[in-house]
Amino acid sequence: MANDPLLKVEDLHVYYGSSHVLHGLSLEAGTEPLSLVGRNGMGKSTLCQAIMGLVPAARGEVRLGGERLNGRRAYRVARAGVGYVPQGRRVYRSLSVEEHLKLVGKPGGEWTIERIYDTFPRLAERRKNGGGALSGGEQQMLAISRALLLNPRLLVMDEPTEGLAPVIVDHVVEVLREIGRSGVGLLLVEQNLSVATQVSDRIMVMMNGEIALETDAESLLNDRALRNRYLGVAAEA
Amino acid sequence: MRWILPLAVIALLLVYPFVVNSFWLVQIGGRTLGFGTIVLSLVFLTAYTGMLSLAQMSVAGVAGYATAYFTAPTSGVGLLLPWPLALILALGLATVAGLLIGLVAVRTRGIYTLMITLAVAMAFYFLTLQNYDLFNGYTGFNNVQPPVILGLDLGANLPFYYMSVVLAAACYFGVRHVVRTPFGLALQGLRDEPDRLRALGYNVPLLRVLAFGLAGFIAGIGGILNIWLNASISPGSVALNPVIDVLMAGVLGGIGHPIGAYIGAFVFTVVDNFAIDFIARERFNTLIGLIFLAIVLFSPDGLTGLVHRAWTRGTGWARRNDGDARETDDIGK
Amino acid sequence: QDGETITIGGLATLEGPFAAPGEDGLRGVELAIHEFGGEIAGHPIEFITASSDGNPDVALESARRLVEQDGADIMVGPLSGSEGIRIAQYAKEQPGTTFLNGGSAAIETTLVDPAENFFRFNTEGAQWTAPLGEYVVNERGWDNIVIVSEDYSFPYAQIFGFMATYCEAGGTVADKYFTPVGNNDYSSVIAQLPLEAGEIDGMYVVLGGSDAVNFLSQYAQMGGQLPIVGGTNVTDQTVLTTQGPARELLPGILSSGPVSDNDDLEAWEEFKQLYRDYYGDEGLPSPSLFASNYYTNTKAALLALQEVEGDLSDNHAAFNEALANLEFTSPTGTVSLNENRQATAAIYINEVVEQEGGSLALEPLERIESVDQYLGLDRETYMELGLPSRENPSCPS
Amino acid sequence: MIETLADINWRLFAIVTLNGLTLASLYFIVASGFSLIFGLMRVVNMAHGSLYLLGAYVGFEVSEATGSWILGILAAGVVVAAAGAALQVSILSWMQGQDLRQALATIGVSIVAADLMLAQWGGSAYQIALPEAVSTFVPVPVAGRYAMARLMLIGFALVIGVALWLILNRTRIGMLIRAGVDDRRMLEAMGVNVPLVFVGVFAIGAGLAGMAGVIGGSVLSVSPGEDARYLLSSLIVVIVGGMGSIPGAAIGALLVAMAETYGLAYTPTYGIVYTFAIMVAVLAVRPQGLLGRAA
Amino acid sequence: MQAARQTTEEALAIEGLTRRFGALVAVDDVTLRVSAGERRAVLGANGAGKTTLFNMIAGDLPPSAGHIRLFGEDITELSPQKRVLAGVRRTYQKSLVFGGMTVRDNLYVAIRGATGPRLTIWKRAENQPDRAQTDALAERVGLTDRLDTMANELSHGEQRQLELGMALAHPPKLLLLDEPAAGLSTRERESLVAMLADLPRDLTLILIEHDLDIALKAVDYVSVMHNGHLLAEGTPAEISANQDIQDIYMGRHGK
Ligand SMILES: Nc1ncnc2c1ncn2[C@@H]1O[C@H](COP(=O)(O)OP(=O)(O)OP(=O)(O)O)[C@@H](O)[C@H]1O
Ligand SMILES: Nc1ncnc2c1ncn2[C@@H]1O[C@H](COP(=O)(O)OP(=O)(O)OP(=O)(O)O)[C@@H](O)[C@H]1O
Ligand SMILES: [Mg+2]
Ligand SMILES: [Mg+2]
Repeated sequence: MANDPLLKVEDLHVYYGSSHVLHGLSLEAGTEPLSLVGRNGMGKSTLCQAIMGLVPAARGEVRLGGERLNGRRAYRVARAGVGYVPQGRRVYRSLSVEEHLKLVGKPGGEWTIERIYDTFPRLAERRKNGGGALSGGEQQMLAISRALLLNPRLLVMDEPTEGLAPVIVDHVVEVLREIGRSGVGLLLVEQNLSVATQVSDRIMVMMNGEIALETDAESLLNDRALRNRYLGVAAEA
Repeated sequence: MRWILPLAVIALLLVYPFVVNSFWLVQIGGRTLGFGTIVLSLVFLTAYTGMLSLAQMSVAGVAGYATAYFTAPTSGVGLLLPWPLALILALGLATVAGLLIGLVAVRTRGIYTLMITLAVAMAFYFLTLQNYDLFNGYTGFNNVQPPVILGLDLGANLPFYYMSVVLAAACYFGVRHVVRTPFGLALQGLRDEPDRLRALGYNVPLLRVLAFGLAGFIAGIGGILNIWLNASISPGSVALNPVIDVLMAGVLGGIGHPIGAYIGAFVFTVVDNFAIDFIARERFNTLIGLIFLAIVLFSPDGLTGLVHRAWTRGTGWARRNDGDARETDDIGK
Repeated sequence: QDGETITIGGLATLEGPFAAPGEDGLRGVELAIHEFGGEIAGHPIEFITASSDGNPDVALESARRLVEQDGADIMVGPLSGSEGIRIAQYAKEQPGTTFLNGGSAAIETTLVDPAENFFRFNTEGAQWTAPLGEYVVNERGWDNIVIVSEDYSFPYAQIFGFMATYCEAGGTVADKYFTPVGNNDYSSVIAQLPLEAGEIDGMYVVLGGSDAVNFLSQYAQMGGQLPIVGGTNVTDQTVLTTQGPARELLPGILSSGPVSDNDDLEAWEEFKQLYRDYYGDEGLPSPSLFASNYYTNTKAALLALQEVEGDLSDNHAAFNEALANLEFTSPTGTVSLNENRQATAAIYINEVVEQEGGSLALEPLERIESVDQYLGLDRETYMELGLPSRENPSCPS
Repeated sequence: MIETLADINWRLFAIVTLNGLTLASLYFIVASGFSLIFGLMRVVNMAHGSLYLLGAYVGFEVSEATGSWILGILAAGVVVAAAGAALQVSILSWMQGQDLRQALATIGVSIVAADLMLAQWGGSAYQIALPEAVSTFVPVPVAGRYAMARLMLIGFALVIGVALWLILNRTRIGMLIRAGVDDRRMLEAMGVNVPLVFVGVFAIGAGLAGMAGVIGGSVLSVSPGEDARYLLSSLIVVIVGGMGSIPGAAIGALLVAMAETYGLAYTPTYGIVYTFAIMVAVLAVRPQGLLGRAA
Repeated sequence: MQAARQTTEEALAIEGLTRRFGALVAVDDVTLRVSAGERRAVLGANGAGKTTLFNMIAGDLPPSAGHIRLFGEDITELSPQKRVLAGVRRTYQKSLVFGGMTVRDNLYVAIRGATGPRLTIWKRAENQPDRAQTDALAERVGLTDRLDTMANELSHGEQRQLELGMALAHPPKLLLLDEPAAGLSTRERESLVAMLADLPRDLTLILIEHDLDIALKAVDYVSVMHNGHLLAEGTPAEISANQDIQDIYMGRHGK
């Protein structure tokens, strides 16, 4: 078991009704961060949700450190050590910031509520605000914090910097790099290439429900043709 | 191919009177059409505006009471008017009742609308029960007969049936038409995202109230058919049971499509009448409840959904997680 | 057995709070058919049933089902007042079927524009209470009472009958309290009632089922001790079979009605025996008013059928004729019909007593023979009284 | 003469007010369970009345058999909580988040339940014997004296209300529940066993209904048909007070019960219509109920 | 400088606009003028009050104090619907689309809302003369091949595109875009920039955007908010050069 990769996705197929969204996707990730990029509607969020057990997989497998995850309910996936930042924030509107953090926070872990407040001072200022009474960016910080407080083995983040001000983005990048160094796995879905490349060296490009390209940050940044091909050109309908 | 089914339905409706006895003609057929039209008003509201009104039976009751009040005064209560005027008044009052309920419910959504309209329905019930000047209290009105036009007695079985078919069809196609007009599309926008609709320049409360008014008009037609079928109306006609019956029929048939209203009304009427034959005479309500429960459990979109899925897929109806139910359904267990 | 089958359709309330009386009513029908061996003059009798929930629309639907779908020749039912009015109206649409009342006791059914083929061999709500008014004045010496009643037509009729003789005998009514149907907390009404006899001699309570239980126990809880007489429903089986402390409040209550559990009339003893033999533990300890009424009506039909040897030709002409002229001994004595095809029969003044074994029963105090539809008045005088309502009648002090 | 008249009126007013308060307490106890389930799980439990009725019958049987009212109410609470949990697990959990479908399913359940209870307990009225200790009167100013049993109701309501409020607003369970309502699946994704939490909530709400049944069956009585009555009163109380708010349910219960009792005392004919009129008036101004949070 | 710009017609004039949430002052006495045809960005850290400002301009939230004038007319008290008809159109930071309808119907409802008799009941949508406009609109936001998809089956980014399309349904006078690029992929961002450049010149645009590549390129002038205040105004170049703003907002990016 010791040699099993942290996250292993194999031949994953997901359907919404009759539309086939993930076409036998496979990937592996260890403790070094992995970024996933790709155009709108290519299936990135679907992959994240499938890992979390929030959409059912028709075929294929998701394993965490050798343990099979799919077929489990989401809370058991989370308890197995996966932290999830969903796209669109999904904070609880009737819980205050403080309650959000208390809800998931447990004493003794790497991430504590104090550390969250240090990392995002804005949240400390708004600790009594309800989740619905936060600005978009504040919600995003809260969604990230909520996942961090679980002290997971693997973090699945779906566009965590959407709606964040550039300074905060810089800050989040710092945090993510640190997480990467601390041995926690990271699967980062990003539209912001600069964030993706700063956080991880390994980058995968998703296209039409499959991994179309695996490359490193350097080549993606420097190879304009490559970028255009995978991220800029309209895919055939 | 697309035309086969509608043609078959029309043919069936036309020959139906000649193959069944008077009970199936009037009490099953006539009731399906009249009651189904009331259910249609509910389905229209729910499917296209996202507002679930339990007060549709009460609105139908307003039309029924008005018809009785103006065509069949009883023990000093009522005012005899020529029937065309009486009917116009009845439909007008039903529409107004719909609009008023819309006003009360205008700021609520979904399940909240359900509860509020249920309470409105009960208020109306108690009003009819306690008021003797307009509703003749507990006794209500008896002997409310349809008019005789040019020697044609609309109360006789056959004319009554065909009249019901024509009115029900008019309501059904009316709804199908309206939901594809700009007004109908706006209603659907209202169902999905009222804030966005407002930001596009629509008057959201007005739309809601208008939708209720239109539903009230439809329910009014159903209510008039219903009172002519029973020839009487009393608080019992607008009590909790009939109010819930409308919802049950809607759900049985499928609350997502107008045709579900009539399918539901038909199945509901048949089950209601014949359940007693399938089980000891004391426990038939258990059977009705279980059938209903089974439909809710296994087919969220009612019989229409069941048939539709069988039709399009040819495979099992137990396949879940598809179509619209996906978003809210519990996935992955 | 060569004759054509004759179908009897039984219509009663088999759902909701009145399911128990409804079931007992149908037992009455079954019992009568059983008594005749299930056939009349070679015609086997078939018995079919349908249910309503006390709502006239539903009663009509079920009646149509029995008549038009199942081909009932004879209908017995329904149970409650406004259903009865509706069914009598429906009878006019179905001249080929003969309708007998079940338990329903609304005045209008046989008074206002009665149907030719609708027969009621049981007495109605006003008849049931007419002797009681006189009784409390003469035997109890009351002359000033208050009335607590539910607010709908059946209680109106019961007050109507009661007051017809009560006021005549010199009594006055200080106040009437009507409580809406569906109310169960009577404390606000009770707060306005005297707790002990004084200026007010007693209270006439016209509530049914659990409402009666609620009222009586809440009145007792508040310390009320005014003597109580009840409408017929205050002492019907649903109340007498109440479980719990409220039972203790019932013995001693006076009421009146068409039956009395402990009547020693031979016909009643026989009926009780028949009922117990046939149903054993399945039935109630003693047949209810509804069993008795349904039984009486069914028995009338069967007797008339016997008379015409099952001849139902010509829209039941002979049969209906025989029914109209029928006079026979019902469990409560002789019954005959008047020109409205409404029964004239005996009424009992009853008192609730506790039996050995703890069950409650109605003990007859007095039996009043031949109470007719017009409550002993002549037709004109009676008709002048008008139909009962909240205000009608009134006899202020 | 005039003096005594004035006296009578004040006494009446005091008694009616007390009656209103005690009825409000009963309504509150029933509605708090409903509000809990609705407000927090978005399940409109149309079978709430059936749970009330079941509780009353169970309470009757147990207290009759053991002679102990306390045992009766405890048994009712436990049995009905179990029934509620079973309902959640076997039916509602399959359609979590689909509020309409759940409402419909519970309507189906209530129809079946009403029929089965009718088969078991028949149509007669049942009354549960209160302990001797409370079957007394206590002197009350102006009103004269008042039944202890009814005053006890107020105490019950207070205890239950405060306990619920504390649980919801001061404990982690309350937080879990509220979060689960906002976004159940995201709560699950945070590692919370949401189905279990929901079963627990449903059991508590149902248990409250069951105990309310015993209380209602002692102070008033129970018989078939009460299920619909208490379902309706719960609906109105919760609509008026605001969904999911315990103080809201208290205020709603007060308003509704007061309207009903004053209405019955002073204008009997339309008293019952007033409760609905209040509701409509409240909703016209505050659609989310008096203390409800905007939808 | 202010004076020079005031020669053109004033599209939007905000005076002392304030919004409190309890003790928190989310927008604090903001005074702002935008002339007709201008492209303006509103920048600021998370929670600075930008969305709240939009909410007040569009009428979704009543101000606690202050006035809003649109082309000289005071619209502070106007209902949101009336403001739409007066030419104000917005997108939401969180997409609000009609999930149960096709993309085409979504766009059509938007078109109707902007121009037409909104509640026609006699003729079906398919037979309405303005139905064809949906195609062009879909083309502009890159949803041409999604026209018959249900909106709730779109991915997050596609919903953002639809959100934009609905706001553009009929060339508004004042367009408020709240983070239009959020959730868009690189390519969609490029088309967004192109689309913004193509907007009719007489349209006034106010843009909230955290993607500075877009924000600073697409506008003439920038207002920066901080903790509810208006902190600074200037051309993109001036703002980029401002050290304070780099520190509190732009971070590494500004350098
Ligand atoms: N609920 C749904 N029902 C049907 N189809 C869906 C649903 N959700 C997503 N899809 C479709 O699945 C495909 C992949 O969607 P997904 O959300 O995974 O994309 P994505 O890569 O995350 O895009 P984005 O960058 O825009 O967030 C899209 O074509 C989308 O239209
Ligand atoms: N309903 C509310 N109740 C209380 N506080 C609120 C409410 N809405 C917003 N706020 C607060 O007001 C401040 C301004 O919010 P606003 O949404 O305008 O920020 P923003 O500038 O749009 O931020 P972002 O870039 O993160 O979207 C935030 O700090 C937020 O917490
Ligand atoms: Mg995505
Ligand atoms: Mg914002």
